This record gives sequence, C-alpha cells and structure tokens, in this order.
Amino acid sequence: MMATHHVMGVTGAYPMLVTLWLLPLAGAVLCWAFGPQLRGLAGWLASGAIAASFVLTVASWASGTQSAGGALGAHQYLFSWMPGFDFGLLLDPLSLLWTLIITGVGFLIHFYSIGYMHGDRAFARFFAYMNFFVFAMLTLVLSDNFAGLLVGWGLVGLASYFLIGFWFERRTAVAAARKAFVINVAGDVGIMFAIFLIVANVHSTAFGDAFAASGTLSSGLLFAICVALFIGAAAKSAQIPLHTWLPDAMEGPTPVSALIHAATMVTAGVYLIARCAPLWSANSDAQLLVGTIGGLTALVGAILGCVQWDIKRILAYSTMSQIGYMIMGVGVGAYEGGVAHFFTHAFFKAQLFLGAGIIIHNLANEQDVRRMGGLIKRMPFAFVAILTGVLSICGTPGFSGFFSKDRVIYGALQHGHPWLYAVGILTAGITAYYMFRLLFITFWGEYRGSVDPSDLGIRHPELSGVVDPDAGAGHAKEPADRAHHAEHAPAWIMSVPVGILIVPTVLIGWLMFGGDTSPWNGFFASSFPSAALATPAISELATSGVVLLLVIGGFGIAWWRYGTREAAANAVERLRNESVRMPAILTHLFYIDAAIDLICVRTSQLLGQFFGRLVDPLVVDGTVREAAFGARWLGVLVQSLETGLVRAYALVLALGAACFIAYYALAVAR
Amino acid sequence: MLVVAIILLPIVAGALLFLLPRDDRAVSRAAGTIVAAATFVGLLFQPAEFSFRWLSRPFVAAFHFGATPVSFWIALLLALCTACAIAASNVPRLRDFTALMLFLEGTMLGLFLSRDLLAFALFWDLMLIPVFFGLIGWGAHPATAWRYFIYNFAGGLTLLLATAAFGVLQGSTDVIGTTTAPLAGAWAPWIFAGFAFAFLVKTPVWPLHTWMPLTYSDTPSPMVSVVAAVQSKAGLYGFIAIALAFVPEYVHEYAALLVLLGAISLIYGAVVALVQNDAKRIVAYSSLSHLGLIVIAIASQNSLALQGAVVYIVAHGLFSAALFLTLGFVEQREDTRSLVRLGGLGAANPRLAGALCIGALAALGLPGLAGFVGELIILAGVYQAGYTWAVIVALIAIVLAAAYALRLYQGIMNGPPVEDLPVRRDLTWREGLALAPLLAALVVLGVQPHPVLEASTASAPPTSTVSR
Amino acid sequence: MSAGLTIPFTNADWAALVPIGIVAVTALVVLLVDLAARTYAPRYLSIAIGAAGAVAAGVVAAPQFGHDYSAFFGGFVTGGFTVVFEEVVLIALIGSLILYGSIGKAERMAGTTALMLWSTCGAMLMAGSANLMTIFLGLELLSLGLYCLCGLDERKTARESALKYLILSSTASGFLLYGMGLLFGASGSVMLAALTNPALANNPLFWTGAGMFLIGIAFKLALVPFHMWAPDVYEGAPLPVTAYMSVATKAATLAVFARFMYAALPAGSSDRLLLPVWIVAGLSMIFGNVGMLAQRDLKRLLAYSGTAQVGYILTALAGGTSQGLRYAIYYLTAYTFMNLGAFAVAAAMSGPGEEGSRIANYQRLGRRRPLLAAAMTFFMLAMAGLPPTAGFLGKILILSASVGAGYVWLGALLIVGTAISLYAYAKVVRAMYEREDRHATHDLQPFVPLAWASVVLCFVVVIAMTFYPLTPSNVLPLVK
Amino acid sequence: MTLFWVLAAILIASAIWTITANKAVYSVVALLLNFAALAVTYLTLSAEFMAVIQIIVYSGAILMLFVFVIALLSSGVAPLSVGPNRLPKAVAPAIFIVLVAFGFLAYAVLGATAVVAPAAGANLGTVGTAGVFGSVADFGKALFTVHLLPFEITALILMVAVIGVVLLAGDQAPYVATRRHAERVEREMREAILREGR
Amino acid sequence: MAVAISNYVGLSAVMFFIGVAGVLLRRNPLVMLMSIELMFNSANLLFIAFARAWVANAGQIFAFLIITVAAAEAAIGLAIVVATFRDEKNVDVDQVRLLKG
Repeated sequence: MMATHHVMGVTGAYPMLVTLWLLPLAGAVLCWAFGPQLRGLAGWLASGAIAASFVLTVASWASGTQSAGGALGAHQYLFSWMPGFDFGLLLDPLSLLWTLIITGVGFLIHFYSIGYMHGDRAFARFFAYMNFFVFAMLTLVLSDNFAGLLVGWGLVGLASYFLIGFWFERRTAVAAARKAFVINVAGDVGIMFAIFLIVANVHSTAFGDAFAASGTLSSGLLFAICVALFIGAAAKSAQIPLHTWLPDAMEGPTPVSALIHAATMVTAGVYLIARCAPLWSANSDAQLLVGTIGGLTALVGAILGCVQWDIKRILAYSTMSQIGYMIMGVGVGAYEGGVAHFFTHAFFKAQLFLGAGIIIHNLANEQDVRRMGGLIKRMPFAFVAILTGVLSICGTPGFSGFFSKDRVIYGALQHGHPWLYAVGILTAGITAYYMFRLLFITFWGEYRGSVDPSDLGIRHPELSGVVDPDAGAGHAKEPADRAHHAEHAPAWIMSVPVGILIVPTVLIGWLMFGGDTSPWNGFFASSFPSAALATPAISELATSGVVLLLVIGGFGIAWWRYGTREAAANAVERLRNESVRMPAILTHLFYIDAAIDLICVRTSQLLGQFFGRLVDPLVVDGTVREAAFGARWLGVLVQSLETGLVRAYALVLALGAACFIAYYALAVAR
Repeated sequence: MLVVAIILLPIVAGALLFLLPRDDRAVSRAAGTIVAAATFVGLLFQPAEFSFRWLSRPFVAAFHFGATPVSFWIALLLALCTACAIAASNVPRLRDFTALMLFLEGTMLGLFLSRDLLAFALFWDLMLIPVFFGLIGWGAHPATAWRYFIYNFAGGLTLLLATAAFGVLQGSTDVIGTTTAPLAGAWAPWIFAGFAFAFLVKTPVWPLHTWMPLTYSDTPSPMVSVVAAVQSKAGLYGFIAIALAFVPEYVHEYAALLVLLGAISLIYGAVVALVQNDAKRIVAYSSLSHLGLIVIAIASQNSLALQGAVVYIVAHGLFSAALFLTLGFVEQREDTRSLVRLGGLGAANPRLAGALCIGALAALGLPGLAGFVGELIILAGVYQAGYTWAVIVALIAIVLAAAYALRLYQGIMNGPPVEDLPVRRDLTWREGLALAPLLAALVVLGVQPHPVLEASTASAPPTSTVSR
Repeated sequence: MSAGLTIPFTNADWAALVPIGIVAVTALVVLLVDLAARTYAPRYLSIAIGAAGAVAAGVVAAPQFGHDYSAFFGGFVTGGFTVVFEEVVLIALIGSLILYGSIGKAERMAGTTALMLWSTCGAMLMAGSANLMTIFLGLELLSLGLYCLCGLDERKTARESALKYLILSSTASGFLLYGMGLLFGASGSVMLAALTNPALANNPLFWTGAGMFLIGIAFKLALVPFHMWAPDVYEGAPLPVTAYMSVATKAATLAVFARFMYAALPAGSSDRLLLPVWIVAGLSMIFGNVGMLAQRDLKRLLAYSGTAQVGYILTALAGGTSQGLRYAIYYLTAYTFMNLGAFAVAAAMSGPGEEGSRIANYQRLGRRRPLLAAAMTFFMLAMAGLPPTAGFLGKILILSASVGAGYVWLGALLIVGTAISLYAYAKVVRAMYEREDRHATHDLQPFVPLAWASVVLCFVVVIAMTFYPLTPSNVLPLVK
Repeated sequence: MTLFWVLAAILIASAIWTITANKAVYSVVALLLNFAALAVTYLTLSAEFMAVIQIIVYSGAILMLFVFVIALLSSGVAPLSVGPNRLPKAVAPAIFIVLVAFGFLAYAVLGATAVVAPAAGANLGTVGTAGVFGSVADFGKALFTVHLLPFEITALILMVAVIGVVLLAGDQAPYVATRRHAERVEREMREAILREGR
Repeated sequence: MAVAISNYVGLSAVMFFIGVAGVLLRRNPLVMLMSIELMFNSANLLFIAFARAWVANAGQIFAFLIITVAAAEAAIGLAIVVATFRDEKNVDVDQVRLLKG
C-alpha cells in the first residue's frame, strides 16, 4: 500500500454533500416502499427530492467548497473496505457540472413525468426508479475513486434497465432492457479490468493516487488502462460497436429517454474520460484510439439518423452521434470542448425528447414520423420546443450547440487530428439534414395519422427499427390502460419544464464564448492537464464558417426533400418510396446488430447448447455414469457367477488354490 | 462448552421434533426457525474453543471445536440460511423435513467449527446423510440421491485417506487454525491430492460437477438453499483452512491446474446456464460458475484474492439461498420451474418479483451487492498473482452472468402474463420475512464488507503474494 | 503300564481352559435340562442357560487379559490377544442366541443352543491355540457344529446350504490340513513357534505349506476367490446361525491368521510370504463390495459385505505393525456389533415361515416401523463407514495403519471398495424410505423386547466406540 | 523299495478308481482298497498304531457308514441316479487346474525334501517292537501327555457329531411342545387306535 | 531306510489332487465326500511320512486326530446328504440349487 494518498479536493466534513447524494435514494426508497399509499404524491415527492438535491448542490458549492494547495473541491471521506479501497465523495468542477445537470435537468424531467406518466398503474414505481437513477448517477460522478465510480456505473445501468423495461409486459421492452444491461455489463467489466491494472500497480483505487502515479506507469500499461476504461465508456456512451442498445432503449417511457439516454447516463463515458484526463494526456495512443472511435460514432450515428422513422430513434441516433462528438473531444484532449458539448447537449437533447414526448403523448403513443405530419398547427408549443432544439443541435450560430460543437471540431484540429476534424465537419452537415428531416416530416404538410400504414411503406415493422416482430405495426405501443388516462393530466405540467429548458438551449452556449478566456475555461482551469498546442493552419472562425456552410447544405437538402410545398403535397407517396427503396445496408444499420448477435449471442447460445445438451450429460456425466454402470455390471457379473452349483464354487476355489500354490512354489527363494 | 451446545442444539432439537404429532406443521416450523436463529445468536457471542481428546494413537485427534475467523462467517451464514430456509419451507411432512434441516445444520456447524482434521472428516460424511434423506423423501428422482451421495462420499473417502496419512505423518490432526509446519516428503503430494479431490467434488468444479445440477434441481428448495449456499462451501473452506495451511507448496505447484479447472468451471457453468430451461438448473450452473471463481482465488494464493474469496463465499451463500428459496416459492405457486411455461408473474406478484430480482442481480455481480465486492477483490488479487487470462475469462463470465441472470428473472417475472398459469397470491408475510434477512445481508455486505474481508487476513497463514 | 505316565499339567493349565470348559459344560446342561423338562420348561430356558453360560465364560475369561500363560505345551495360550477374540466370539454367541430365542423354533431350541455353544468352544480354542493340532481341531469343532446348525431348519434351502457348506468347507479343510502337513514337514514340530526358525525362510516345504494353510484360512474368511460359498450358505442358513457364523468364524480365523502372521513366521519373510493374502484382501474389498450391488437378499448382501469387511481388517494387518493388529481388533469388534445389529433388525422383519431377508420386504419400513428402519439405516451406514459410527473411525484407523506400514495401495483399494459399497448399503436404506411401495409387503410379527435390547445395545456400542475408541494396547506382546 | 512302488501303484489306481467309478458302491470298494494299502504304507513308516486305526476306524467304521447311506438313498436296488449335468464344460478346466496345482506343488516340494533330516539319536527300530518310535506305548504316552488337549477336543468333536446327526435326522419326529399338547396328541392317537380297531 | 521321504510326499500329493479332482468332477455327494476322505488321507500320509522323517510322533498323533475328525465329519456329512436327498429323485449336487445369486 502506498503510504501517502493523493486526494483531489479538500478533505473535510461536508454534510450537505452527503445529503444531496443520499436524498434521491431516500426518495426512491420511500416511493418504492409506500407507492400504493402515496399514489400521485409519489411524483411530487420524487421531484422534490431532486429539487432539494439541486439546491444543495448549488449551496454546497457556493458555501462549502474550498480551494487549497492547488486542489479545488470538496472531499468527504465515507468508509473503507480495506486498505486501497477507501470510499469518499468528491465535488470538484467536473463533478459539479454533472451534478448540476443530473439534479437540474433531472428535476425538470421528473416534473415533466408527473404529467407524462399520469395515470400509469406503476406511477410510484416509475418515480422510485427515476430517483434511484439520480442517486446512482450521483454516486458515479461524486465518487472519489474507481471502485465507487464502478458502483455508480453499475447502478445507473440497473436503473436504465429498470426504466427501459418499465413496461415489462411488452416483450420488446424486456428484450431491449436486457440488451442494454448486458452490453453495459460488458462495459463494466472493462472498468473492472482497469481497476485490476490500477490496483496491481498503484495499490489504491483512489483517483488521486492513480493520477499521481500515471507518470510512473509504463506507456503500455497506461494504454491498457485507458483501453479498459474506454470499453466501459463506450458501452455506457453508445460508442461503436457497443451502441446497439441505445436505439432499442427507446422502448422506455420518453422522460426516461430524455434523462438517461440523452442528458445524463449516456454521457458518463465522457465524464469518465474527462475525469481520467491525466491518464489520457499521458498516452497519445489512447487519445488517437478514443478520438477515432468517437469521430466514427458521430458519423455513423448521423448517417443512421437519416434513415429512421421512429421519432425517438432518430433522436437516439442523434444522441449517439453527439456523444461521438463529445468522446472525440475528450479523447483527443479537448476536454473543455467535450465537456461543454455534454453541457449544452444535455439541455437541447432533453428539450428535443420532451418535445417529442408531448407529441407522442398527444398522438396516443404514435412514434412513427410517417404517421405524423402537419403538427405545426395542432401543437405549436411542441413545434417551438423542437425547433429550438433542432437549431441548437445543428449548431446555428448563437444557439448553445454552436459554441460547444465548434469547440470540439476545432479542438480535434488543435490536438493534431485533421481527419477527425474533417469527420466532425461532415457530421455537422449530416446532422442538419436529419434533424430538419425530422422537423419537416413531423410538422409540415398534412396530418397522416389516418392514412393506411401500408400506403406509407410501414410494411415491415423491423425496418422501422422495432426490435420484436410480435409488437405489431410499430404503433400503439404503450399499454392501453395508461393511454386513456392521459388526457387528465394538466398540460402545463409538461409544458413548463420544456419552456424552462428553452432558455439554456438557446443561451447557455455564451458561457463558452471567448475561447481560452471564456468563463467556461476559467472554471475548468485546474481540472484538466494543459498541453502546449500548435496553432493550426485553419482558424477557428474559418472552421465555423465551413461548418455553417455544411449545415446550410444539410438544411437545404432536407428542405428540398421534405420541406417544399410539392414535397408536402406528395408526402405519402414520397415517404412510401423512401421507405421501400431504402438500401438494405442502411435498414439493417450496417449489420452491426446482426454481427454482434452472431458473434456474441448466437455463439454463446450455441456453445451453451453444445455443452449443456451434449457435453455435460454425455461426456462429463457419461464418464461417471459409465463408471457407475460398470460397477453395477460387475455386480451382475459377480452375481451371475453364483450359479448355485457347488461344483462351480469348488472350481473357483481350486482355481484360487492353484494360484496360491503357484505363487508359493515360485516365490520361495531357493 | 457453548460451541458444543451450538453444534448439538440443532441435532438434539431435530430429534426432539419427532415427539411432535406427525402432521404438525406450524409448531415444528416455528421451533426449527427458533433453534436455527438461536444458533445464530449463540455464534454472535464468539464462543470459546472446546477440546476433548479423542484418539492418542495412531495420531492425536480431538473433538476440538471453535470458530476460526473464516469459519465464523460461514457458520453465521449457515445459521442464517437455515433459519430462513426453515421459515420458508412448506413441504409435505414438514415435521420430518424440519428435523432433517436441523440435522443438516448441526452436522455442518460441526464441520465448520471443528478444529480437528479428523472431526472435520467425520462431519464431512455426516452432512451428506440429511441431504440424502431429503432427496429420497422429497426429491423428484431417487437416482439423484444416489448421484449425490456416492459422488460426495467418494470425495469424503479420499479426504479420509488423506486425513489418515496426514495424521500418521504429522502425529496429530488437531491442527486446523494452527500454524503447523507444512507437510513435506513423498507423501505430501498424495495427501494434497486426496484433500483436493474431496474439496473439488464438494465445491464442485468441472468435470466433477455432474452430481450438482441434478441435486440442486431435485432437492426441495429450502434444503437446496442450504446445500448450495453453505454445504458447497465446505470444499472451499477446506482449501483455505487445510490445503493452503498444510500443503501450500502443492497448491502452488498445481495452481495452474486448479486455476484452469476453476476457469473452465467459470465459463462452462455460465455458458450452460445460458440455455437451461429449468430455473433451478440455471442457478445450479451459475453456482458452478461462481464457485469456480473462488477456486481460482484460492489457487492464486494471493492474499487479496483470499480476502475476496471469503466475502464471495458469504455472498454466494446469501444470494444462492435467496434465489433457491424464491424459486421454491415460484415452483410452489405455479407447479413448474420451466422457463418455457413461466412468464409474466411480476405484474401480479411484485414482492416475489422484487425478491427474485435482488437475488438475480446479486448473482450477476451488481455493484452495491455483496457479490460484486467478492468478484472485484478476488479478480484484483488474481490479476496481481499473474493470472491475467483467468481474469479475462472471469470477466467474460460476468457478462454471461448478466445474460443468464436476467433471462432467469425476466423469463419468470416479465413479459405478458401466461394464460394457463394459476394465479396465486403474492409472497406472504412469513415468506417475505424468511427472505428479508438474506437480502438485507446482501446489501449490507455489498456496502461495507470490511469485517468479512478482515477474516482471511486474520487467519490465513499464507500471506505471501506469490507472484509468478 | 502307567508307571512312566505322569500327567505333566498344573492347575494353571486347567485354569486356562476354564472359560471353554464352562461353555462346553453349559451345552451339556442345556441338553440335559431340555431332556428332563422339555414339556414343562418355558420356551426360552435353553437360550437363557446358554446365554448365562456364555456370560459366565466371558466373565471368567476377562481376568486372563494380561496374564500370559502357555498351557498344554503351547496348545492353548492365554493372554490379552486370546481373551479379546474369545470375548468377540462370545458376544456373537450371545447375540445369536437372543435372535434364535426371538424367531427360532421352540423344538430345536436346546439342540441349536448346545451346538452353538460347542461351536463357540471351537472358536475359542482357535483364538488361543499356538499349535497346529489345536488350530485344526478348533476349526473342525467350529465347522462341524456349523454344518449341523445350517441344516437345522425345515426349509429345503437350509439343508442345501448345509450340504454346500460341508462340501466346500471340507475341501478347504483338506487344503489347510495338507498345508499343516507340509509345515510340520518343514519344521518337524506342530508348534507355531517352531516356524519362526530363520532356516525356514527359504524352505519350499514351509512356503508351500504356508500357502496351502492360507488357502484354508482364506476360505474360512470368505476372501475372494474363496468366497463363493458364503452367499449361498448365509442365505440358506437360519438367520441367527448366519449371524453367528458371520462373526464367530471370521473372528476365530482372524485370530489364527494373526497369530500365524505375528508369531509364526521367520523374521523378514512376512512381506513376500503374505503378499497373496494382501492381494486376496484387495480383491475382496473390490469384489466383495461389487458383489453386493446386484443382491436382492439381505443375507447374501451381508455375506459379500462380510467378505469386504474382512478385507478391510486384513488391510489393517498388512505390514505386521502392532498398531495394525490393534486396529484390526478394533474394527473386528465394531464389525461384530454392526453386523449383529443388522441381523437383529432382519430378524425383526421375519414373519411366520419367512425370513425377513428379502430387500423388497423392507419397502416403506420407514413408515411402518420408523425406529426399526432407523436402526437398520444406522447399521448399514456404519458398515459403509459413515460417521458417527465405529465403522468410520475404524476405517480411519485402518487407513492410518496401512499408510504407516507402507501398504498404501491396500488403503486405496479400501477407498474404492468403500465407495462402491455405499451404493449397496444405501440401496437397503432407500428401500425403507421410498415413498411408494412397489411390492406387497408381508405382515410383521411383534418383536420381542430382548431382541430390541440387543439392537439398542449394538447401536450404543457402535456409537460409543466412535467416541471412546479403546483399542487394547497390550495385545501385541501376548500373541507370541 | 519295491513294496513302496507297489503300494503307490495300488494307492493311485484305487484313488482314481474311487473318483471315476460309475456306481457309488464301487467307489466305496475302491476306497477300501486304498485305505488298506495306506495302512500298509503306514507300517513301512513306523506307524503301527496308525495302521491299525486306519483299518479299524476308516475301513471298518467310516466306509460302513457310506455303504449304509448308499443303501438308504438307493431305495432298495435302484442305483443312485444323477440328473442332467449343468456344468458339462467344466471337466477340462477342472483337470487342467488340478494338474497345474499339482505340478507347482510337486515342483516345490520334491526339490526340497532333502532339507528334512532325521533327528540325531532317533529311536528307530523294527515296527511292532515295544518302545521304539511309532509303537503303541510311545504313541499313547505322547498322546496323553504333550497332546492331551487335542485329544480332549476330539471328545467335543465327537459329541457335536453325535448330537448334530441326531438333530439333523430327528427333524421329522413329532414335536411335543407342552403338556397340554402332549395330552391332546395322546388322546388323538388313542382315539385313532380305537377307530382303527372298530 | 530305503525309500526317500520325498517319494511319500509325492505320493500323497498325487492322492491329494486326485481327491480334489473328485470333488471338482463328481456330482454324487457321496463320492464327493469320499474324495474329501482321500484328501484327508493324503494329509495323513504326509504327516506320518514326515513323522518318520523327523522321528517326531506329533505327526502320527496329528494323523490319529485327523482320523477322528474325519469320522465325525463323515457322520455329519452323511447325515446332511441323507437329509438333503431323502426326498429327491436324483442324488446329484447339480440338482440342488435353490440358493443362487
């Protein structure tokens, strides 16, 4: 064990920190235990817990956090399993950022859910899970060591599992939940392996110890640690090739998608890499790997986003793509940029999802954009919400996404990755295309809800991304008993959070204005290792211009295909043609799902059948049974010698006697 | 003297149960639960050692009882599991069954608390008998009883041979928990082999495991919850308390083989559990997998791994007991264990679903529950000891564990309700209370396993982190 | 004529024979009382007298423990070794008499009792004899009594068993006798002590003589391949006789073998000389246990069991250590009680005209007679060597002896054999506790308290021996 | 020397005849011849008392028993019959085993007899002379002194034989358990006699 | 003494194994008993021969006792044979096989 511990933050007693961490847990336990008694109050209780957490976060940062000896943040020691496995809470700028999003955006989504989930049979259970998720996520980001991080890591996976499979009577939801969980466990074991590497070399799981020792570790080891950590990050943040669970995760209620699968949990990978910045900064191989995968994910997510019909799946692929940006940013070393994109994305993506949730809610759970159309008149508020979100995600100048995304793209160039830079720019254009596609199909033209699905090309539900063919034609998925309660919810409950979110969606990016001198960079000054950067040939402004051009291009194509008056008039036919003529490689999502299924799932099932049905009973047990059978057979043989004939007995006796005599005649030493 | 009382109490109480009327159910169940709980409380008092000379020739042997730090936890686990299992049991001829359960507890307490190798061997064989009768009287197929009995008895015999040889060579078997000089000489490897065979059969480890799925699926749930949870730990405890203490060189010498067997069990059990349709068999094969991990931990002879092993021994006991009890409730309600037939019970039985869920999550090593602690620390230690490949195999198995544990849980509780399954009431208070201590202990140990982690450092002599 | 003939014996010589004399005279008393009072006497009178005589003999013999004396020029040696085996034989006698009193025919009570007593005299003589003549005569006295006892039943199978026993046993006696002849030829003396002459170590006469002598011994011990008679004879003979035979013959013959092995071999020759015996013991442990697997009759099963158990005892003796002898005696004692206990339960299962030895008849005994079933289970598990019985401790001791003496391969065979045996023993147990019965079961007759007492006694002893394992430590010096 | 070979020939021939004779009676006759020859052989070995006993006990008593039993079982004049042979293939193995065993025994023993040497100063004399080795007096003296115990045991053996045979044979005797039973049997018998008489 | 003891030993061995062969080959229980008597007699011959060789009358006495035992054994054996075959058609040990595995 190391004698000295490197603690990040200032160690002390921070009761507020502990309280804000445990409040959601208390809310979860209360909602779970007294759900039947609380009924509708559960939503208010849960939201209240999160709100209190948010307030405490702000308060504890403002009042309790100290800065001493180069360490900024609050560190609260909790308990120890054994030397090297000490647990504590750490609230430093990085974790503060996440905590604010988790509790802040989390509160809004909780509040929204009171309306969205109104009347659901398991209303209280939903909020128990949601609160539990917040607790788990707080555990993840507040932990001061890898083991605690892993605990949170696993628990958010669990919460995600529960919420994806919230409507567990639907086979698709159950399958999606399991898929998400198993892939996330695959990520967990990556982090576990990293922990083994760290423990074996540093004899501690504390971040401080690990980072302090990062200089002494060999580069190969460092690379191994980073790769192992990144497996966890990739699974959690839906990076290629572990992304396949994210679109399926849209089986969960929409607020869940907004909170977990857009704003917070899926960005845990970004957090992890940002948290382990000292490790990445010390190993350029890891940076290249992670940056490349992030860029690739951004591109692939965007491409796949262009071919989806389910409104939540489009948003899911966009999430994947945007996280790809973030990972690319933190991967290549542009930590502030990646983190900034997380920050803005949390707002605008929550905004988008909540807006989509209003649509889904109002259309009795219709999620297929082909069966929407013309909603601009029916739901102007939703249009505004989604429009601001789309503008932000596309990087319209002035909107928050513009600042953060450009920082990521330019960061790639700054850190010497021109190819990633190019990919980032390209992706931005594609993003504009598919987001405006979503907008136009949904809100332009005439309402198509009464058109026969087959006329819209909805013939093969699996082509629209529905996991399970049993589930029917891809609509009316949510249980009926909840649907007809829906109208009883007051509309303002769902509108208010969306309305509040519009503000940061539009404005929050200005925090990052000003490059290195921005308040954003100032806040994170002590959090990330600084690297001496060469000045690239292309300036940041030029980059923004190029990006803007491509975004306009993407918008133009979307307009040309879906937005023009002609397109709106022929929407039904055009959508059908697009559905039917879509290339197989795109409808099958580059066959990544199929490949994973074949390589991992089918193979292990096949092995299981082989061992379980053949090897175990026939070979392993067969040997034992043959031995037992042999003994019994010998028993029958011995018994069959007992013929009852005295002469036969005498013969055996004589045989034995002859053997004896032979031995004694021969063995005597003469 | 208290320690003897703790061992004898269940046995005597079990015999006294026969004084009750044959068809009595409530009283015998209550009495059994109270007796088992009393042993639990008694153990908490950390009873002093007790010794009574048994043999002077051919070697010194004594009825020497007393908890070592490791066995203390296993004994506590045993008492807890037995109390819960008896409280949960609802089988025909309950009086006789409860008596058998108490015999089982008494014999196993004797095993774990004995400080003498010969007494250990004695209880080793003795603890097979109640299970044998349980299988004969309550199991589905009598053949299983044979399989169980003879397979394990064969192990018991090699243990006996090894014990005799040990006694002859060392002059005394009154050694568990002491720091006797390790065995040396030509016989030592054979003695090690005798011990190892017995322990590996009992654990079990591939390819000696084939008695186990049958036994675990056929034995009535309350009994199998104790057998799977605690009896299977006898072998592992033997490795820790006997093999590591007295033949450490050979554990080291054959470590690669042991690790290999453990790793095969680990992955094999996980893969096979993935495709089983009998719910209890899934748990059975998962046990093969989980215990393989502990075998690896022990074979690695790394102090960190050993600490983790003790936690995992307790954790596996808790969650496998909970799982088997819950599956017993399911089977009792729906008259089937087949995942093909079951489904959608969660809607009508939230408490049952919750219990099964926690059990399954602990089995798949969810962080925050006790199983995770064990896995994490074991593998950290195993990695330190240099068996990187085994660590990777174990990590793959953890992913597979997630798959089969969820398949188990979802297959029973999730999905649309199955039409032809009878609708029965959710967990009763009695059943819920029987499960609660196990689940609570899983959470508590998952958060703070410190006292259990300390156990092996307090007792295990080989603290040398052998690095290859 | 009688001038030169003085009887050269002192009181000590005669005193050595007192236990045997008591038993022999008791037999006469039994017959005479029966003759005089058959019509009026209670049913159990013969048994009572016989058992009393046996107890008296046991009590009288006990003080001879520790008093070595070679009476009648070595014809009979008293001392711990002799006494232990005598007591074992007497216990077998008493147990069997009780069983006979429980289920035997009243009209044969006296004759059977007398013959058993006289057979016991033979067995006791074998236990004490250090002289080929007395060995042979003791053996024949034992055997002749047993031939008759086997046939004393109206069942045809009883007479068949007597015939088979007679023919095969006499043949084996022929081998034994021929071997004795060769031994006499080698040493010029009938004294066992004369065989220790080192000059004999390379004498073919001695070797072949020992070989043929051991053939006879192996036959009496029913070792594979000389065991073929045992299942048939055990099955056919009346149950109490089987119980008696299974213990007394083995104990007495083991005494002879042990004395031969420990006190009658030239130094250094025993390993090679006795190798076939150890091989045969190993075979017995395997095939004796394997043979049990397919049996459907308890007595046949116990016959094979006995074969295997003797193999275990010989495993203890292998190597010729003093510990080994001690543990062999321990196991023999344990076996005596386990075996008698099992037979006592079987006796309880006997119905009118039916000996309760078909395993099928034990179906559901666990429900019909739970205590009886529990007792049977206990004895079966004890024979299998499960704790907490003397069988378990006995196996440990035997293993330690064989390991200590370097005969690990025998220990390993013991392990293998025991593993196999468990299946067979547990088969009986399983039959008793199975839930549904597949065979019609016969009515059980009430079981007399005395027999119950013997069951309980066996139970208690087998348990007690586990926890207080008294192995007579000073036996060995008395062998010579 | 010649006498020995003659005797040996007779002994072997009669032994073979004993085991090969078709009828049990012939076997008895052959055995009688064998025993007689054996008695003579004993004489050549200074065992005069044993020679006498051999004739008296063996030939005179034991073989007579055999004859009686043959007569008893033959139910008059019909010979003892046998059923089907259930071990027809055992002859060759049996003979082979016996020959092998004999071969090994002979190989071991015949090469070894030279070891045996008469004790020095042995009191050997003409057979039939008093006081020499093997004479009745010499024999009796040893029997009643050194070997008294075995001799006494034979008494027990004979007792067992007597009682055992009585019990075996008396199997079919009417059994009288109690006095009341005895009286009933007696009454029934009397009535039966009376009925017969009428 | 003209004839070597080994001759007598050989002779007795021949007789002994003829007796053994009789037991193995014959089915008539009476002949089997006679074969056993042959075996006993061969042993007697051995004892007496060795008694002569060693000039030790223990051998003769042993033989004497063997004769006694043989007599008792013959008596009991014959009684058993009679009891067994009294009601049988054939006097043949092959026909007596109620007892078998």
